[in-house]
Amino acid sequence: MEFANPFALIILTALSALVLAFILTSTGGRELFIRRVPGVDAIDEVVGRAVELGRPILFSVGLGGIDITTLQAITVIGHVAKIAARFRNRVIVPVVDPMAIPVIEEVQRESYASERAEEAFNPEDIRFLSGEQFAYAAGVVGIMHRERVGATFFFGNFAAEALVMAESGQQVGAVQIASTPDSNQIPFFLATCDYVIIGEEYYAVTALMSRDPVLRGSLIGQDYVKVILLLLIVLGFTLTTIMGPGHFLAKWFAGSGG
Amino acid sequence: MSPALLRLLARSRSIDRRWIALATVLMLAAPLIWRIPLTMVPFPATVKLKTTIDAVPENKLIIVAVDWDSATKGECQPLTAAVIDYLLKNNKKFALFGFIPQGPELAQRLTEELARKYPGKTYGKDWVNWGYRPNVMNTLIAMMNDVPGTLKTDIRKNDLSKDPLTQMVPNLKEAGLLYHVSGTALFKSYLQFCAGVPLANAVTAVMGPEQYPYLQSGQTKGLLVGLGGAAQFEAVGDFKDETGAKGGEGYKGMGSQSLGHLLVMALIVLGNLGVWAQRRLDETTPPPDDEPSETPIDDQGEAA
Amino acid sequence: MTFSPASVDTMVMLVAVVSTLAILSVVYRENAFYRLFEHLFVGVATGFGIFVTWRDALSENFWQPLSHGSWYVIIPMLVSLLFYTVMIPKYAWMSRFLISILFGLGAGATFRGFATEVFPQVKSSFLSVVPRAATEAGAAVSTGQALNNIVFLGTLICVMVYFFFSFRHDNKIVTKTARTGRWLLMIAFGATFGSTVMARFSLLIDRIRFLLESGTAMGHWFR
Amino acid sequence: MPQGASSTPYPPGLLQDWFATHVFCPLHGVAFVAAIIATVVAFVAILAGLQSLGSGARRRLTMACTFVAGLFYLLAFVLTPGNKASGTAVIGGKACAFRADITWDTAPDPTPQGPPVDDKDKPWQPPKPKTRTLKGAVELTPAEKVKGEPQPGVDILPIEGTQNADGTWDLKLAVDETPVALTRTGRSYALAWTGGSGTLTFRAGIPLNRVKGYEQPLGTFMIIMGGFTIFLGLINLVMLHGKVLLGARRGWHNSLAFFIGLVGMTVFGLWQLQLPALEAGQPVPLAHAGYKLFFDGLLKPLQSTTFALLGFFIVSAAYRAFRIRSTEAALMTIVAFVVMLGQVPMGQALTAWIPADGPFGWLRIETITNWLLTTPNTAATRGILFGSVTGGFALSLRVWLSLERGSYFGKEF
Repeated sequence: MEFANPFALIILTALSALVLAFILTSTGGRELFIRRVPGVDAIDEVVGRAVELGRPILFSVGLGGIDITTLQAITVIGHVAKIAARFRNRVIVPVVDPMAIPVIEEVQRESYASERAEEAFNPEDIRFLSGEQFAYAAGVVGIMHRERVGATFFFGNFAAEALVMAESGQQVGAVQIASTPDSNQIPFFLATCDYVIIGEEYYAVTALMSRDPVLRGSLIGQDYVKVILLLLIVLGFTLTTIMGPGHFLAKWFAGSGG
Repeated sequence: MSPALLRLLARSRSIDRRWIALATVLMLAAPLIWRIPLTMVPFPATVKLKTTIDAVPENKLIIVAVDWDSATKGECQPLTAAVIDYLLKNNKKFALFGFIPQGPELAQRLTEELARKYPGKTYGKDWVNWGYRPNVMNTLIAMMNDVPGTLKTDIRKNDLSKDPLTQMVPNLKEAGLLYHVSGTALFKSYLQFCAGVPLANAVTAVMGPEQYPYLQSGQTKGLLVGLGGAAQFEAVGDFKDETGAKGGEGYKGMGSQSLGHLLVMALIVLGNLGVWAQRRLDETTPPPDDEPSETPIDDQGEAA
Repeated sequence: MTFSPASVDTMVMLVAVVSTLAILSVVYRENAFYRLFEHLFVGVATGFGIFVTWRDALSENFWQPLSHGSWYVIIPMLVSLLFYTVMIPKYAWMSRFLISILFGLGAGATFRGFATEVFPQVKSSFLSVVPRAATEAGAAVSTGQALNNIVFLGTLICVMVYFFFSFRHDNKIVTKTARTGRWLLMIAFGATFGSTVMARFSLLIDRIRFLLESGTAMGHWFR
Repeated sequence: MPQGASSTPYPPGLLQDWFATHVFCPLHGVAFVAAIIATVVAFVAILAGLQSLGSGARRRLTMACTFVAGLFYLLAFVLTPGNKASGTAVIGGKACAFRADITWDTAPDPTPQGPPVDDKDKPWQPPKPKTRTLKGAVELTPAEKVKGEPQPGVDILPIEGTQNADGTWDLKLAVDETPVALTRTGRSYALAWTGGSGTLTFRAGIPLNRVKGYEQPLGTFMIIMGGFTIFLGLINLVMLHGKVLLGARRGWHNSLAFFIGLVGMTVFGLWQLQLPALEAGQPVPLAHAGYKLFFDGLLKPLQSTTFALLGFFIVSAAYRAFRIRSTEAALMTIVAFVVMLGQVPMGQALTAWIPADGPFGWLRIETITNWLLTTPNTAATRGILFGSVTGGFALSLRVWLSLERGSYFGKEF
């Protein structure tokens, strides 16, 4: 679709309004309920394990450039770096997109500073390995072995290199936690990692970690967006069942999609 | 079960990775040296691709978008070869094109090789190669309005506004079919920017399951998945290789695939049996001190 | 200085075989030979990145227009300098300023992405759960297909419910649906796993074929 | 479409043509150098101005710019391009539908097409004004009385035309290959041709989308900007390996290999670009030979072999990590097994004895595999997709409105 038609416009406006409304409710002071996601509870524990072993942490943000997915991962880096800084531990972040370096460096510096551990922060721990997928993976595997990392985090967009890295992490005995919104690599993370945060839970991580009202509100808003999609689907298939496939709702969606 | 057998089984859960690698190489290499006669049953998605290609009228150009490079060549090349061979055989005219630097160049070599099988098939008359272009979004948006004006020249620096094949697609919507082969998520860009263009695609097997929603919604009008997809298409398209045997590039790999798959399944079963046996042993006898850990930690930093 | 095509091809094949074996040697154990070629790979890949950036991005969009008098193409070049401010702490905020704008652009594009990605998927979920005769708008739905459609919609709903975060899982229906959803997700992951095995082997088969073929070619030299 | 013409379904961007003719046009000689210097000076001045801002002002500026950036793509998507026109024609008392597409076209290049001219010799020409043209048709299908039985190609009256500066349209009707001008009477047009006569009334969409036209220049801007960020990673790598190499630290030969790969690939790559393309059977110059060695001899095999290592990894990972600890894992394994078998001939051969058309045909392994892929897998994947797209949507909304908190956003500037 090159241009939005009125139906698409209405839907998009309604969905945006829903998310914003819940953000407002939440920042207004109302405590909103969010269920627990097991992998998220494990983040602190995983960092702790690396500290116990006295080994550095490796945090891979995957293949994404500076985009929304990577941004989310970077927020998690901030959280992980903060706990690591408390124990003067290192967080090595290999990246595939040089544009991400300044952002991650900034975030890490801030985290270490907030724990008054500036001296433990080494900007060289944020490493550009290569813009090329497997050169990157080979580099990450190399770091895992050379630095003998104690914990690995895989947060972001991953492709085929995921298994190479996760299996290597398992070999060096690192505690591993993975999260990706893309379903392709989840089975391999399920097989090689100790904790896996699946699909959309990826976006819930920050809300659960920080207890920030904006993020919590937004997460609830997201839920209601999906409820609307679900209701539209239920209405749609009910109409199709009763009236046949040529009903008005199908036409609206057909006019707006593809 | 006797304790000796249990112990043997328990040990089978920690076979050295090097033996596994050796077994893998043997299983994959053997059928390449001694071919096994096999039959491939096609999936409906494969048959649908053939029907879609057959339905493209003579005066419409088929675009083969080759978004792969040497990294996924093992899968994408057979997927591209199967369809290009079929197009050449059935006198369909096509254009090659891609957003990955190596793609169109590798596809050109492949097409030249395949064209030798069919006398009279020449570059410029039966196919044209538009080459590689950077910037997916801009190029696709522009091509939706004007193909020759956007691309300007082919890989041989010929003016596309005078190319008879390119004249068949003044804009992308006029294409008979756009067949996209890739191991990347680039197909999503086509879905997003090429509304109204008939699309079909082939992906590496990893991405296969993820593509089925687009097949169900009709956004893709035919789907090949991995080397098996290539072999299936060869089965549907009634391919014969140089020795007269059934199939082509895809078929050649299917013997290795079969043995490789069996190996993986056998190892999963073995690994689980080992764990089960160990548990049985632990229940009866206290664990010895030199118990190997289930996931050996390699402190020497060996092996990647 | 020129070379005969045959000698170049031979050299290239030899180097390719050595590179292939060097990388494969890691399967036995991590070794100096592998590490050398790993570093060479990073270097070559980065070099190729520079070469491609020049050939496909900068030469056509920057250098050629500039040499034809288009002075304004230096604006994006100057703006890109903002990225480099990260190296000077005093000005580092400017890199964040630029990146925020890029995020903003990305955020704006999401609206279109949402409509093109989600809407056709919603529409194609409008399936009939009872058998129907063919109409102008669609093909007939057989009893088998209707059952299939029920499974399809059931799966979709369960998986969507699994991903709800704001519903307390103390309600039996919600808990059961979400659990079923997780199981159904495992089916999808299993399918991906099964499919991926084929993908990985294909690439290895390709390399084994390469080694077998070049082995045959080299065999001829020694005969 | 004729050579030199271009056509878009959306209007040119706001002031886009003016910018192209008055500001962003090529300069030569002294003017070129002056323009470059002026741009750099202006840029430095802007930076100095930005640097003098306080923390709060910087933050507000960032928020505003982020919002505008997001608004750009949003408006490009939601504003109506006015690329459709619709109305009715009344012919013989019957109302027929009229639909048309509107595009913005430049006039074709009037210069005769000679041999291709080198870009350098072609003087720059300001962009030609775009004309809003309309191409559509009156569908006569309901008006059988006029033309007898509706026939394909006959019951459609093609109408095209261009818009004048005052907003009115000059329309032409093409019947039997002779264009007939339509006469405008008030808001409608009089239709008259050999087959009959009538009136045509229509409304063209309002071209509000004055933003979309900037998508293309923005794309080019991003390509150039992205191209120059390559040094960011390069500096990082060169410093890392340079230190190892110069300090002759452990593993210096690896760093040397890195530099050989980097320099060799870059130099030979750029060098061979300057030479004519290689012809088969001809002696190979050093540049091409070097490029072949680095590209075909190193990059390609290194890339595919590193990828191929996954073949070993998946086997050992499956063996070592695939433990059936729960019902979930068991389910995943069973499905994986079925799919693995269903995709290869030897697996398919297991159930090949079941007749495909018989009542138990569905028990064939490839049929079950296909069902798993097309039904539960498709639905589950779709569920995941809805979730992640929604999550991305909400996150985008927060970023756009600068509501996002966390380590990166919402801190001091």
